[in-house]
Amino acid sequence: MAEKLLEVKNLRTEFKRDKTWVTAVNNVSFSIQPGEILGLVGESGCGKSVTSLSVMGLLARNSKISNGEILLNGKDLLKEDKKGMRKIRGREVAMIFQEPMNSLNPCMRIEKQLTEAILLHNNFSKEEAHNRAFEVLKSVGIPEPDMTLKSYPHQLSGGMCQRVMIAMAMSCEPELLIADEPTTALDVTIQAQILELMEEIRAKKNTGILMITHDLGVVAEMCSRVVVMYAGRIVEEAPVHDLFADPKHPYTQGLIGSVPKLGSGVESLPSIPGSVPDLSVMPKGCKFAPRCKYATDICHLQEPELVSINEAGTRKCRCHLLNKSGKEA
Amino acid sequence: MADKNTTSTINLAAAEELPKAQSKFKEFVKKFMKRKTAVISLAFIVFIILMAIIGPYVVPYDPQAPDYTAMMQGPSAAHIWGTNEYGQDVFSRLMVGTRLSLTCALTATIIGTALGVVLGLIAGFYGGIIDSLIMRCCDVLFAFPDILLAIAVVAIIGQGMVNVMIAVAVFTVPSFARIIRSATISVKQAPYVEVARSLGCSNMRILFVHIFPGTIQSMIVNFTMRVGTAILAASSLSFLGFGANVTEPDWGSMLSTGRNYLNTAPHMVLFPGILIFLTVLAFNLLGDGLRDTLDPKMN
Amino acid sequence: MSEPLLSVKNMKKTFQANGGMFSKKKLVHAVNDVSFDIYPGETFSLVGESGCGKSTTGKLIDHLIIPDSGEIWFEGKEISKLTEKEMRSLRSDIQMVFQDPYGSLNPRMKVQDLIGEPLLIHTNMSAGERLKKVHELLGTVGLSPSHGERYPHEFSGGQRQRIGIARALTVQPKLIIADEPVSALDVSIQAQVLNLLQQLQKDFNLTYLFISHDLSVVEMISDRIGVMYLGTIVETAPKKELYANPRHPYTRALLSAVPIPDPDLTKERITLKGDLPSPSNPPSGCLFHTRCPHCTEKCKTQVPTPVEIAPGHIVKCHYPELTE
Amino acid sequence: ADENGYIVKATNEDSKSSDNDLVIAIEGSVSSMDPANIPDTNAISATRGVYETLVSFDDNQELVGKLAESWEISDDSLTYTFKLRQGVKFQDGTDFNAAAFKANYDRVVDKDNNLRQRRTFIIANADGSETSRVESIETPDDYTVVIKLAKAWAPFINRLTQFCMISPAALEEYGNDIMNHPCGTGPYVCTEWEEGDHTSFARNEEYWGEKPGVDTVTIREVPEAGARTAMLQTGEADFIYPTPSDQIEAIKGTDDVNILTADSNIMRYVTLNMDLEQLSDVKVRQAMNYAIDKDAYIQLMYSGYGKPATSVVPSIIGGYEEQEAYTYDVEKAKELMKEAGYEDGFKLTLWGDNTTQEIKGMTFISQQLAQIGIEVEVQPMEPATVGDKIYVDKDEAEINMWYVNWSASDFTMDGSLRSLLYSSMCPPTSANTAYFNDADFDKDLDEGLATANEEEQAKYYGDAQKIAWEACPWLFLGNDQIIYSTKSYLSGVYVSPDGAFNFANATLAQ
Amino acid sequence: MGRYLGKRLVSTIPLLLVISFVVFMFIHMIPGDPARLIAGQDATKEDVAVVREQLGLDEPLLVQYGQYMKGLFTGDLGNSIKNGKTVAETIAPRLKPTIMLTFSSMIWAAIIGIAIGIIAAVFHGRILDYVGMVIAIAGISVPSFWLGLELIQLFSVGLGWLPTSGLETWKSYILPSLTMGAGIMAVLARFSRSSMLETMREDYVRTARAKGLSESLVVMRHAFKNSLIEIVTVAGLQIGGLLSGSVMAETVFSIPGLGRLLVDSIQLRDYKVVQALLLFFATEYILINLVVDVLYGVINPRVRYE
Ligand SMILES: Nc1ncnc2c1ncn2[C@@H]1O[C@H](COP(=O)(O)OP(=O)(O)OP(=O)(O)O)[C@@H](O)[C@H]1O
Ligand SMILES: Nc1ncnc2c1ncn2[C@@H]1O[C@H](COP(=O)(O)OP(=O)(O)OP(=O)(O)O)[C@@H](O)[C@H]1O
Ligand SMILES: [Mg+2]
Ligand SMILES: [Mg+2]
Repeated sequence: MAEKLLEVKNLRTEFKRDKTWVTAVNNVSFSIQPGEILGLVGESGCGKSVTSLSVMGLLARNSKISNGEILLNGKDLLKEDKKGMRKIRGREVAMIFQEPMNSLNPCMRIEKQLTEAILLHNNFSKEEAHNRAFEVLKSVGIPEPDMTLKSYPHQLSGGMCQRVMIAMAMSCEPELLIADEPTTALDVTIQAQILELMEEIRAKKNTGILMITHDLGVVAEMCSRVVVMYAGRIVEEAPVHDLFADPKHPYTQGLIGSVPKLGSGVESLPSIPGSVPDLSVMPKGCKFAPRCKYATDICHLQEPELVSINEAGTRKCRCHLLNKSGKEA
Repeated sequence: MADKNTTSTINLAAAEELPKAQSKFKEFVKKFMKRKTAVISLAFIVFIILMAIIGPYVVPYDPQAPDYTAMMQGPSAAHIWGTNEYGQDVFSRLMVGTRLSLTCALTATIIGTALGVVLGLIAGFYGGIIDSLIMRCCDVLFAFPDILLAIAVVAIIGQGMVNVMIAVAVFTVPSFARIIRSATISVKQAPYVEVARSLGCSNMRILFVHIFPGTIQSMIVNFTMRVGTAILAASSLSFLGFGANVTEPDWGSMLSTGRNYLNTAPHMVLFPGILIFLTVLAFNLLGDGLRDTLDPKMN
Repeated sequence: MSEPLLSVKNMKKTFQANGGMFSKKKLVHAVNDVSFDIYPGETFSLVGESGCGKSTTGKLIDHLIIPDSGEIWFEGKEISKLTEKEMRSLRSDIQMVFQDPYGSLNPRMKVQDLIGEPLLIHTNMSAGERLKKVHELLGTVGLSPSHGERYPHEFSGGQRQRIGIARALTVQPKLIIADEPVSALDVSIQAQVLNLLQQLQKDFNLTYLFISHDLSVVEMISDRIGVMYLGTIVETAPKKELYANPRHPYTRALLSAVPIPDPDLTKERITLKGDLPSPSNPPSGCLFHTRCPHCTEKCKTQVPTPVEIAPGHIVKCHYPELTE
Repeated sequence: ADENGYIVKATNEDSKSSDNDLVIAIEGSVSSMDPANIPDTNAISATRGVYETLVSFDDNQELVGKLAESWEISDDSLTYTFKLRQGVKFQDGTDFNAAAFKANYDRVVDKDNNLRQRRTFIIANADGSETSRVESIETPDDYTVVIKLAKAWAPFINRLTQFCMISPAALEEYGNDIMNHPCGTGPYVCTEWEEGDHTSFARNEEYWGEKPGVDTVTIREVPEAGARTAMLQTGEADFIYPTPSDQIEAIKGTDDVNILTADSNIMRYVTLNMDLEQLSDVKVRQAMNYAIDKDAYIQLMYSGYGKPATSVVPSIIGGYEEQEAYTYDVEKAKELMKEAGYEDGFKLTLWGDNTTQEIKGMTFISQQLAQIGIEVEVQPMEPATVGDKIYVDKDEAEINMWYVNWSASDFTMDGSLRSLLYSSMCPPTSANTAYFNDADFDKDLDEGLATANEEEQAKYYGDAQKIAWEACPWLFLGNDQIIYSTKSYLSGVYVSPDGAFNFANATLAQ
Repeated sequence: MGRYLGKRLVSTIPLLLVISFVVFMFIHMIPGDPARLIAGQDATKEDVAVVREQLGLDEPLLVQYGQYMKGLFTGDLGNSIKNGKTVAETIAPRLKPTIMLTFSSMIWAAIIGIAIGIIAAVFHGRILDYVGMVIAIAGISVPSFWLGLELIQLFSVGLGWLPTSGLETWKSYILPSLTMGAGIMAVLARFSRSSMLETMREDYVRTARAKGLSESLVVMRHAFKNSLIEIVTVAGLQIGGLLSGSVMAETVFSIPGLGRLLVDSIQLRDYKVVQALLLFFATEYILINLVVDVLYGVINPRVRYE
């Protein structure tokens, strides 16, 4: 295995709500190698975005990272001061967001928004920055970069905006790209284009990508490894083939089961009953226990650990049932 | 391990624990209580309203009784906020004046609000020509500086409390119409209004059951702020000589009369000024607090 | 086959879109010559990408907006030109479930009032009878009567969508227009709601017009499917036929673009060039020609007419025989 | 105030002005610079910088010649002969002479010119026709003017103190736009007139008389009393007028400021509608007069700078005679009320202007009358509105009481009383809002008017005053004093009893 | 753009016509007889009748309106009844002080108000936020004449730094503009704060941060520019209110401006002047709103382009 590009260790992020701190991300650890696409999946509110924002240092003011390390090329980002973080953001780690239309400043021409970061992180003249902007736009498959540079975001379609966002993220050639649901707001045909583009970039620049999504289809197509989150915790981690072929955690099983598969011809779907618990009223034991059809007493009482379940250590799972019997549920 | 529950694919959520059922009002109160400034403001306003009700029965002096032996005395043990040019007790007058000032401001704002809300709702809901008509009328009213509008109203119908009230109400209308209109338009676009139409609700039902409650928030918030404006407007009118100025005390006229004694008896301006300031402040802070409490984004 | 419950014929709708401050207003051709039939008891789905006019079609049928031209026949009656008043009595037959479970419930009303509202409008039931019915319905959609006392914000998305469905069911409609009822929901919840919809269809013999952009969801729930592109239906076919033998290049591209949650399955993907053209400035000829991999000169100039290439399989393409 | 009128005398008498420019801050505005079209006393004051009259009042209210060196009135009070001062030039260099007088007269009486002063010479009749008071004006030589009246009219000479001489050449050139190009014979040249802000003058170096000591004069319009006071304190103004008595305390601290008073011709009173049933009884009206503490009134309203009324006219009016005071006596008042059968009192409304000061006065009246059971509702109104309500036909009259004041700018008894108490002057004709109707009183006024003989006049007018005083058509309140303040280094500026200020002889100590 | 402006300007004409009619009727409905006011208390009925005729007030109202409109189109606004000056002559010298005052107070209020708003938003929930908002709300809560008088006491009489009245130097503008602007400053501060808070939550602000921009650049370049769109609209609405503020400031600081002229003219029932002034204010209001709309379009590309 190559050395790790990003390593998140025991990350714990909390929010202040009504004067009490609630934990949105708890004891999350994972790593990404250069050129790897790691999928982070889970239902809405499970802490995917908070994890990524923790890495970027862009958390809201009512939050704190109370534990853990975030190592980027071995450097702990949590120890960086504001200025240091600003140098890293955009230059070493870049991020693209779910809503491409809202993520671009509506009052600023694309050119300005693009060159802003380029000028900030490089010693470029305006001319050079413009050329660079032109180049990156071209590289993300925008047919008429000149026109686009002069446009305002609202004059572009969602797909175009997302390309611009990607161009912006790639403009300083970061080593790590965090994509927080980059295609959720887009149509399938456009999604296909964008996913293709990201794969291309990864292949060409050997960029590590953290791909956050709740679409298992996207994960299956893009990622090499997957981390499944539930209620702020990682419940399972596995190489993508293993995960889909043989999900271990009951939640992962439920998740995969409840997605309708094109061409499968099924008339009805198995589903997970109930819904994700609220952060402030978390169940005591295993967070999934109330929805789990296999839950036993211990599940309701004690939270299981995330443990390796295969020799190579590539698979991890957080479930009592597995721990006890040593085999799958 | 065996499945415990494999029978039904429709899995009923009935058993699921929801957070404790809470009436919206209780929740609102709970949230509101967290805003200290707003709570203090509310307490102050309640105190002022209380004074308006019981003031005349509890104040130390008859606010109307002149005492020519004690004219324009500074604050003392006998007269804690001093006396005015007739030797009347400033404190008593201010407390009793609460009634007139507050009634005036509140009534004016209520009338203005009621009219403005109805106009705003109609304009926003029906749109088109009705909207244009109402909004152009409001523009005409807007185009006249409000104090001048008030002067004109007072000039037409004469001077006195009621007329000041009408005057202030008149210039409350257009701003409310505008605010409620835009609130109506935004609520009108809410999917649940479309749902209501699809369910077959009549226009009236949609307007009053579905849209109107959605505008109440901006109504309440603006109401509290406008009350402050109304208090100030009434005192400004006094200053220009168009006030409620009758023998009964009210804050505005006390303040504007007091200005003539700024040098010799500053307390005559200071205390009404501070009281007006605090009351307007309280209403504005209350408005702010309400807005923040009612704004889902702020939580 | 029996008489269609709903029949839409050549329906058209344009909107005035606001132009810029200093420029002219524009016309948006949201729905452009759409025709289809829905038979009792079936689920007819409309799929297509964002902005292609699916919701507009639904709203036109629900008489929330009035078509510029074309006809809408419901149970043998032309309803597109009815006034709002005349339509009101028909509203108990056609109900709608909306995409946004958050926005479509009035946040200031209790759940029981929300669900009971159609009863209040369409029936003369007493308050007690209404409440009874509401409790019954809450049970039907998997909620408990005690939930009726609460406000929408106390519910999760899936539960809210159930409330919306319960409300649509109150007056025992014949047709339910479900406009993307699950797209705002998480996958695990989405499955719950889809299952519920299917169960209800069986139990109450409902007819659905199901609107979605998700081909895999549509596949699961529908009997027949119409694929929309830029305001028109480019292909209509029974479900199996459509997925097995898609004839329109757009349908094929759409199908191939859907990511499959199976890393072992590698499939040939047809990536379309470019974006959806603006409906305010639709292309000439075949609307799809700007993105079509098989575009010819004819496509650029001539509007294709729908052809029925198999029973119930209608394609709007000059070259329906072409395969990849 | 001491006998010289000082309320506060500057302790620092040697202070010096830093410049030779006089700044006067006044309350109202100089709303006109056309002396024939004057709406108020400020305009009178300002125009007197530029213009002069044939005769004028000196600071002791004695008539003295100005542009007339001498004059004679015939025994029948019909012919007035003026000898004009020679060698006087208008500011445009043209001569002042009898022709100039005639030209000014012709201008004023010309209906098309639409001038306020026209009423001095022309009487409008009920049928729409007009009568001229002047029968003829003759100019036997360049410096003699002979005016013949159609009918004897005692106030005529007094009225001439308002009739300013404008250069006929300038009138020829500018017509009624003369207000923007003032040109008279006075000690100053008007350099700028910006109504609502300031009016500026420079010394007229060609002035025929003693030239003013200051280089320029600026009259600033500062409506807020506090601001005026502040200007005086900071030295931005050298003279402020009026100084509300409330401000005296504030100014006292400044060591180089004099605060002065002068008697005024202002009569403060409340008219009582004698047609009203409750007020028709003289006992009630007297009771009301007894119920008011006039000293407290003066104290409250004018900080003591005034006098309780001692007649229906201020003492400064020609022919004034002191009457027996209605000394404050609540018991007596109650007694009278009882006699009149109004032991339990009644309700009345009191109208008045809506200024702070007027409201204060009205409030006072209502407080006082409450003592004898009369409940008075104070109704302040805009002056224009009051006018509308007052000037209505007799049977529509709603007036009960009106808090008002009056000053006869010509200082004559007739000017003071006729329009207010003469029986035919009831609204809407004029301002007899008490609806006072006494034939003897009317007769006295008429006789007094018909003679220019002072002794005879004194007899008639004394009688008239007595009648009115005893009948109590008004609540007689008081005569306030004019208060103004100056820097101690300023001399020669004073306010005359009619409220006009005079700065012709201003000097600033350097 | 030109077309848009043209259209907007043309569409204001009917509005102004309506306003002129409303104003005319309104003014003449107010009780009070200018002829009586001019003639004086002691004038006889006949004297008053003469004055009334001279003023043309004896004609039926509609005839008077006709004459007024005729005059309006020929540029003759009539004469003031006070001293016979033409209305234009009466108003002209008053324009500058009011406009200067309006602008100076608008400018300081905008700069300070927006600055406070931004600071408060940036330091949301911290002490600076509270301080800023207390200043702002205080600004709305103080009666402006009171503020003016207290300012005079402090800065003119007490400290002797600034003149009490008049408009000779730039110094004399300070106190009146402070008085006039306080309310607007407050409104703008509060509004920019809430608007900034809103934009700061927007996704594109997060994007800007993700680029590594410094906080000040994020705030000024990204958040503020977008907030400005709304702020401009609110600021435009405030100008209408400024004129009533000007009445107060003009009275307290003895400034010969339009506000005071209007109050005086109403009191004197100087119809022609009042009509002209109200029409002027209405036009000004409409034009300012037009400018605001155009500005809005210029700042907001979403409105400018399709
Ligand atoms: N600023 C914040 N203040 C309080 N709680 C927050 C804040 N941001 C996020 N949270 C909470 O943290 C939890 C995780 O949120 P997060 O945004 O990471 O979810 P997610 O997995 O990205 O969901 P989605 O798929 O909807 O984007 C949620 O319960 C959310 O309510
Ligand atoms: N009221 C309206 N005014 C103007 N244009 C409209 C209006 N409603 C819809 N449109 C336009 O009509 C087109 C079709 O809209 P519609 O909502 O039917 O699309 P849709 O297929 O439902 O898309 P989505 O999947 O995003 O819901 C879009 O371009 C939209 O912008
Ligand atoms: Mg997220
Ligand atoms: Mg839709």
